[in-house]
Amino acid sequence: MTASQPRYRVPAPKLRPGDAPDFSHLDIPAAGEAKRPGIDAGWAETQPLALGLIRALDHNHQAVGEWDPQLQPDVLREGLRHMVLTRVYDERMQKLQRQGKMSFYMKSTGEEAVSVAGAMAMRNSDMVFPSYRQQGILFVRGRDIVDMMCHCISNSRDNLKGRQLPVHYTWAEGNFFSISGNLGTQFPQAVGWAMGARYKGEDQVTASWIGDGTTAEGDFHSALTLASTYQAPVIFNVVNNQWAISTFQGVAAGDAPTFALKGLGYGLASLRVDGNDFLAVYAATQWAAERARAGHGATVIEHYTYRAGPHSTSDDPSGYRPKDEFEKWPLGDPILRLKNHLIGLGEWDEERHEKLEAALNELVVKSYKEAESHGTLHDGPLSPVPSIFEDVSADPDWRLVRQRQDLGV
Amino acid sequence: MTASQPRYRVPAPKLRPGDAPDFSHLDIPAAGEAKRPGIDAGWAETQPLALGLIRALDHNHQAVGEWDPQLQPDVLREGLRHMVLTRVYDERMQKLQRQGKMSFYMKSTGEEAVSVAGAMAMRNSDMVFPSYRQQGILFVRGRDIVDMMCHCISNSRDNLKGRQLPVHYTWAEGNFFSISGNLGTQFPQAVGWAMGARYKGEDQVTASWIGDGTTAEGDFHSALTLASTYQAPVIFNVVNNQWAISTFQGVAAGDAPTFALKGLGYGLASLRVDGNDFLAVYAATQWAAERARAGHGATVIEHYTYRAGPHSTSDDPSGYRPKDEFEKWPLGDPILRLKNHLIGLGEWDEERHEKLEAALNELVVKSYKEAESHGTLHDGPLSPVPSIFEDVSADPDWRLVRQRQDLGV
Amino acid sequence: MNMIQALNSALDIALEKDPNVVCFGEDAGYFGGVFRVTAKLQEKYGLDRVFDTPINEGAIAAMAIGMAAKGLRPVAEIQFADYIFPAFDQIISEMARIRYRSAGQFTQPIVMRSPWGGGIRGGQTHSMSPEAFFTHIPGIKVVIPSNPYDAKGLLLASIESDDPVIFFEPKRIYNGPFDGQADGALSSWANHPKGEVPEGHYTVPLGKAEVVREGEAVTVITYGTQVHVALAAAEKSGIDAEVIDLKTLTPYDIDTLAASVNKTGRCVIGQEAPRTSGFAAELSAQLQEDCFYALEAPIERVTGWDTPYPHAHEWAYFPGQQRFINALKKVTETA
Amino acid sequence: MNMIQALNSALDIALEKDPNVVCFGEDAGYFGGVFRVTAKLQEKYGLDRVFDTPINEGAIAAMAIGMAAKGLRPVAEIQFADYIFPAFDQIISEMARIRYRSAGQFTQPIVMRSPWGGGIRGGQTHSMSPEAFFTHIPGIKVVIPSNPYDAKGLLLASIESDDPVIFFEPKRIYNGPFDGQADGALSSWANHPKGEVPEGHYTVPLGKAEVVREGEAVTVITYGTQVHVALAAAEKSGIDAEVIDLKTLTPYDIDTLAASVNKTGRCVIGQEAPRTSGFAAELSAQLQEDCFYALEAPIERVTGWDTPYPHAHEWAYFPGQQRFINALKKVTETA
Ligand SMILES: Cc1ncc(C[n+]2csc(CCOP(=O)(O)OP(=O)(O)O)c2C)c(N)n1
Ligand SMILES: Cc1ncc(C[n+]2csc(CCOP(=O)(O)OP(=O)(O)O)c2C)c(N)n1
Ligand SMILES: [Mg+2]
Ligand SMILES: [Mg+2]
Repeated sequence: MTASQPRYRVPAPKLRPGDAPDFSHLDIPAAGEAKRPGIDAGWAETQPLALGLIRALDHNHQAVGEWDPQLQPDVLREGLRHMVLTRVYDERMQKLQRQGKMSFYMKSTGEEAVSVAGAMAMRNSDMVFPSYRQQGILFVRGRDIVDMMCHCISNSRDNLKGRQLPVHYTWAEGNFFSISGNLGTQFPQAVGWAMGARYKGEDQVTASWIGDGTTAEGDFHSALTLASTYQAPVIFNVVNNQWAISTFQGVAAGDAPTFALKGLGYGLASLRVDGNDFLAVYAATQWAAERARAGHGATVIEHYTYRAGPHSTSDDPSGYRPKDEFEKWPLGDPILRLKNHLIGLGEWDEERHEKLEAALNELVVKSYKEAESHGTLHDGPLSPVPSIFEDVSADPDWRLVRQRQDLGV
Repeated sequence: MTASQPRYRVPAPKLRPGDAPDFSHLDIPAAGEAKRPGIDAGWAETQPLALGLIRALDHNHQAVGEWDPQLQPDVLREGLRHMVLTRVYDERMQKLQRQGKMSFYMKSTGEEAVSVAGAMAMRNSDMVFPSYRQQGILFVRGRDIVDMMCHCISNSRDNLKGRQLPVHYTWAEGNFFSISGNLGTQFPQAVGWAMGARYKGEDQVTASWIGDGTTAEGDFHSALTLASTYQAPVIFNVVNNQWAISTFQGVAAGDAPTFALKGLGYGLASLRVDGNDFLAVYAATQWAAERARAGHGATVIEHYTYRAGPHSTSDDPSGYRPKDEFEKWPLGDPILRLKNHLIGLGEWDEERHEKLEAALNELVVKSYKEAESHGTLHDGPLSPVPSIFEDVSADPDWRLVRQRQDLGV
Repeated sequence: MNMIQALNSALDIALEKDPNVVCFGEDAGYFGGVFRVTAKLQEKYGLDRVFDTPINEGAIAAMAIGMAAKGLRPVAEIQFADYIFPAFDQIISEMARIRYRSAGQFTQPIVMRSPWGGGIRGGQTHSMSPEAFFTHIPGIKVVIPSNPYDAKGLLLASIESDDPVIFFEPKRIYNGPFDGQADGALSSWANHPKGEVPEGHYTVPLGKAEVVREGEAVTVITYGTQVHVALAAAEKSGIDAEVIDLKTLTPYDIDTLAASVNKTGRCVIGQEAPRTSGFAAELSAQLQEDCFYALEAPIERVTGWDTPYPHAHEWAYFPGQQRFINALKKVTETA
Repeated sequence: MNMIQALNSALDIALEKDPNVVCFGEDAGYFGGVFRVTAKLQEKYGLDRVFDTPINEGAIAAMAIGMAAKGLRPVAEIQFADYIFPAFDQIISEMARIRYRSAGQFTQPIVMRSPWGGGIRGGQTHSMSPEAFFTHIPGIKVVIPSNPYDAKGLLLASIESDDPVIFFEPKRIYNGPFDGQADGALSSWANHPKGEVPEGHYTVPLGKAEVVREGEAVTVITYGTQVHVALAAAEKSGIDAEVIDLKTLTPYDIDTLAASVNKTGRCVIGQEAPRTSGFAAELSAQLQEDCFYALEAPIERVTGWDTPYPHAHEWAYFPGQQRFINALKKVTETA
C-alpha cells in the first residue's frame, strides 16, 4: 500500500530541506509590552506572560519596558564576554572533534543568552542542574577553561576520570550538578535538592534546564508536580530551541500554544521569554530567583530561541530542516543584539568587539594547548586504567577486586 | 529532635479524625451558571469551565442551564436503576468479603454517577479503559452480574481464570479493557487504542478514568501529551473523590486550583463537573464524545465527588479523616439527587424506589447464589490448576512445560 | 517486636540520631504507611521529616536523589515492590551512577524501602519479588531481611551506608514467620528468638550472610520469607541440611556461601521470583565456578514459575516446603 | 546489505505485507531514525504508519500497547537501549501481562526495537546491554541478532509473533562485523556471507540458536557483537571451540546448548553486560543443571564489569578477544 491521507494528526513543520526559510507566520509581540507582576504573583496573573513573550530589547536595540533589568554597562559587557567566549569555545571544540581530538561535542550556538544571562541573574552559590547545552553557565561561574577541555578530551586531568561523554560536565565546587545523558532526569532531582536546601535552612535557589522535546518525558511532570506540592524554590527553564534532533517542537507541544502554558496547569507562575534577548532572560530569571528566595515557590520559564547548529557532532540538520533558518530567525542572534545594544549606549564599538573576539580566540587556543599537554583521548595519558573500578560505591566489594585482577591491572 | 515549623510546605487537610466535618470554605458555583461552548471549542474557551463547576441539578433538584442534557424520564429511570444496582452490588460484595468469600473488594459508593452517567452518554461500542472504581459501566453495558461475581470470588467460572484480584474486571465483548492494579498505566494506553480506532477508520471514541491521586503519575503526562500531539479521540476522566487512600487531594494538586486546569496546559479542552450530578456528568461526557467523534480531539473532565467509603476492604478511613464527611458533602448523594429530580418531575416516587431497591437486592442475592454454585475462592472449584501456565504467551515454551511437570499437574 | 515494629524502631532511632534523615512515601506521612511501618513518626519528628508524597514513584526516587546529593539521608517508601518500576529509570540511570559519573563529587546515601513478595493473596500486582533486577545494577546494594532482629539492624546499617540500598521487606512475615504451609496456623514473632529486638541502636552488617541451620548433607541458600520455608523443609525432610540466610544479595557473601558448599558438596537455592534470570541463577553460576570440584550433584533452583503471580492459585506458584523437599532429595540422592 | 539496510528491508516488507503494521519512535519518522533504520519508510507508507513521537519512552510503549490491543502490530523504536527504562513499567506491568491477566481477551503483538551494546565510544548512556532485565519478565521474548541475514529474518519473525518481543540491535556491528580489536581495520558486511540478504520475505525462527563454528573441545555461547569476538578468539586460540550464536535469549534454545555442552564437556558464556545477574548467569545455572555429569570444568563467564560503561577506557571494559582466550584456556586446561 502507498501513502494516504493520515488517519490521525501527525504534526509536521511547514518547511523542510529545499524550502526557503520563512517565519512570517509568527506574530511576535513588540518589546516592552509585557507587564511585570510582583514576585508574589499567583499563576493566573502570569497567564498573559506564559502566552505572550517577554522582550526588553526592541528592534533598535534599545532597552524598553518593565522587564528591562537596568543593568550597568560593565555587567552588560561581562555578559557579552561570556556569550562570545561560549561561542568561540563551542566553535573551537567542534573543530577539534572533527579532527578526532574528542569523541563527541554539542554546541549551544544561538542559545548563549539562555545560559549566560540566566546564570548571571542568579547567585554563584545557587545550584544548577543543567542539560548538555548550558556550558555558558560554567564561564559565568569562572570555571577554568583548561579543566573544561581536559574533561572534553577525557585526558589524565579530566575531573570525571574519562567516564563521561564530552560536555557532560560536573563541577560540585561551582554548584553545578552532574549532567546526565538521560534526558529530563535532572528536573525532578532539582526539586529534591531545592527542598534539601530549605531543609538545611539555606536561602539557596535551584535552577534546572530542559529542552522543548524533553518536556514530553514523565520526569517533567514529576518535577512540576513536586515543586507545586512542596512549594520548592526552583526555576524550571524550558529551552525551546524549536528542535529535538530532527523533531520540531510541534511534536512535543501538540495543541499547546506555548511550553510556558504547561506550568500554569500546576498552579506555577509561568513566563515565556525571548531567549535571544539577554536583558529579557536576565530579568525573567531575576524575577523567578527573587520569587523562589522569598518563599513563593517555583517558576517555569520558556526560553524561545533557535538551535543554530546541529544537535551534536553526530547530527546533520540539512536532512530535516531548511538551510540558513537561523539567519532568518526573527529574534536574531543574542550576541549581536547585546553588542548592538551596548554600541547604542555608547558603551561598546566594533573595534573593541573585534579585540574581544581575538583575545578570546587566543585564550581558547592557548587553553587547548595546555589541556592537550595533559593528554588526549587517543594518545593519552588518560586517567589510570584501574580508575574504572573506583567510585562505583564508597569501597569496591569483592566482585570488583576479582574483576580488576581478571583485567590484570 | 522534635517537631518544628515545617521547612517546606507539606499540604495537609484542614480536618482530621475527631474534627467535625466542615465544607463551608468551599464556594460552589450555582447550578445552571456554566456556559456550554460548541464541541469545536479551543482550550482557551473552556478555561472558565476548567476552573468553575458544571452543574445541571439545582438545590431544588430541578434541571437548569445549558448543560441540562434534557433526557427522557425513562433514560433517567434507567440511570437511577444502574446507580442503585451499583450501590447494592457494592454493599453486598463488601459484606461477602468480610465473610471471607473473596480476598478483597473496592466500593464506588458516592461515585456512581461518574461511571453510570459517563457510560450512558457514550455508545456501548465505545471503548473504556477504567480504573478499579467504575463498575457502574458494566451494569450500563449489561454485563451478566453472575459473571461479575464469579470473577470476584475467583471461581471456576471467573473469565480471568482466577488470575486477577477482585474488581479488576476484563470484558472484551463489552469493549471494557483489562483493569490494571498499577495506577495510571491505562491512561496513555487509551490514547494508543483511540489512534488504532482512527487508523482502522472507525468512529469509536475511547474513554479512560483515573483518580485524583494518580494524576501525579508520569503516565498522566504521557497520556495528555500523546492525545494533544496526535489529536486522538479520547475522553480523560479524572475522578476527584478527594482522597487517595489516606492522602487528600492537595498532595497531588499542590497549588493547582483544579485538576481540570492541568488539561489546558496541553491545549486540551477541559471541563470540571459536579460528579454527583447525574445530568452534568452525562452532558459533559456527551459533549466530549461528540467532540472526539467529530475529530476535534481529546477532552479532560474532572469529576468533583467524594469517596464515601473506605479505599478498599484493606482500609479504615477513621484513621485519617473525620467521620461522616460524606453526609455533610455539599454536593450530596448522586442517587438521592437523581431520585429527587425524578420525583420532582412526577416520574418517580418513594414507593417505586423502595420496590426498585428491593428488586435489585433480590437480584444481587439471587445472582450470588448462582455464582457461588460455580465455586468460591476458598472451597473451590477454581479454574484448573494447570491454567496458571496458560496465556503467558500464545503457546508455552519448554520452560513452562518443565515447570508444569515440576508442579506435577 | 514484629517486623513492622522493628522497622519502625529503626526509623525512629535514625530520625532521632541524624537530623539529615527524612522519610517519605505514598501514605507514609500522617497515616504512617499502609503497613504502618512509619506510624507515629510524623507526629514525633514533624511534617518536613516524615511526609506524604504524590503518587509518582519516579518522583519519589528523583526527590531522594536530589536530597541525597544535597547531603540528606532520605529513606523513601515504595508502597509495594510491584510499584517500583516507574522509578526504575531514576534508580538505574541516576541513583546508581551519580557517584561514578561525578567521580565522587556527589554521593547517594539513599534507602528505598518496599514491602516485597507474595503469600498474601495480593494477586499479580501486590506479590512480586523484583530483587533480581536490582542485583544487575552496579552501584546498588540489595538487602532483604528474614526476621525482626535483622530487619532493624540491616535497615539501620542501610541508612548509615553512603550508597543507595534497595531494602525489600517480606510482607508475608511482617507479623510472624511463615513456613510455607498456607493452611497452617498463623505464628507470631512473639515466640521466635529473632522476634527479640533491642530497643536501642545496633546494626547488622551489610554483605554478610548467616548460617541459620548447620548441616553436612547439603547447603540451602535463600532469603526473606523463603528462609523459614527452607528451615521447615529441612526439618521435615530429615536431611542434614545447612541453611544460609543471605540477607544481602549484592554484594553477596561469597565466602560464607562457598565455604558451606565446599563442605556439603551439594546446593539448593531458593527464590520466590520467576525462575529465568532470577537471583538464584547468579548464585548458582558463581558457586559452580568457585566450588566446581566439591560439587557432587547439580545445584538446584527452587523458584517461582515463569508466569505472573497468580491470585486464586497463589499456592501453586509459591515455592513451598514440598518443592524444597523434592530439591533436597534430588540433590542428596543423586551421585 | 549491512544490518541497517537489512532491518530497513524487514520493516519495508512488513509494512507492505500487513496494513496493521505501524512504526514509530523518536526521530523515526521523517528523518528515518538516528541510525537510519526507518529511512524512507514514512515517504513510502505515509505519516500515520511511520511517524515521530514525543520524547517519552513510557508513552511510546503505552501507545504500542493500546494499538496492539486494538489489533495493530506496532514496531516501536527506542533510540538507544539505555533509554528504555522510562518504559520499563509499561513493559513489565502491562505489555508482558495483558494476555495473562485478560485470559487471552487482549493480546500484545508488539516489537520494541532498540540499538544496543557498546564499542562505539558512547559512554555510559549509549552503550548499555540491558537484555538480562527483560529475560526475567514472563511473557516477553528477547531477540538479539549478530548479522544482517539474521537481523532481517528475526525481525520479520518478531513482527509476526503474537506476543511482545524486545529486539536489541548490536549497533557496533550495524555497518560491519567487529572482532573486538579496537585498533583493527573496520570490516564491512559486503564481504561476509551473512551480509548476503535476500530482497524478499523470509523469517529466521525465534527460539532457535545456531552453531556458527563446530568444535569438540569447548562450547562458547554468546549473542550479538560478542559472537564475532568469540569466533576470532577461537581462531586465535587454536582451541577447537564450538561457537553458538544464541539469537533468542528468551526462550533460549536449551536443546542446542545442552547437546553441545554434553558433547564438549566445557563451556564459556559471553555477555557484554555487567557480570552480576547478567544473562550468562541464567545459561550457566541451567546448563550446569542439565549437563552436570558431562562437565569437566566449571562453566566460565566472560562479561563486562560490575561498573557503569566507561567512556575513555571503553576497551578496558569491553570483553575482547583476550578475555575470551583466557577463559578458553582456563576451561580447557583444567582437569
Ligand atoms: C531518555 C532519553 N531519551 C532519548 C534520548 C536521545 N536524545 C538525546 S538528545 C535528544 C533530543 C532532545 O531535544 P530537546 O529536549 O529539545 O533538547 P535540545 O537538544 O534541543 O537542547 C534525544 C531524543 C536521551 N538522551 N534520553
Ligand atoms: C503505580 C502504583 N503506585 C501505588 C499504588 C498503590 N495504590 C493503590 S490505590 C492508591 C490510591 C489511588 O488514589 P486515587 O488515584 O485518588 O484513586 P481512588 O482510589 O481515589 O479512586 C494507591 C497509592 C498502585 N496501585 N500503583
Ligand atoms: Mg530542543
Ligand atoms: Mg481519589
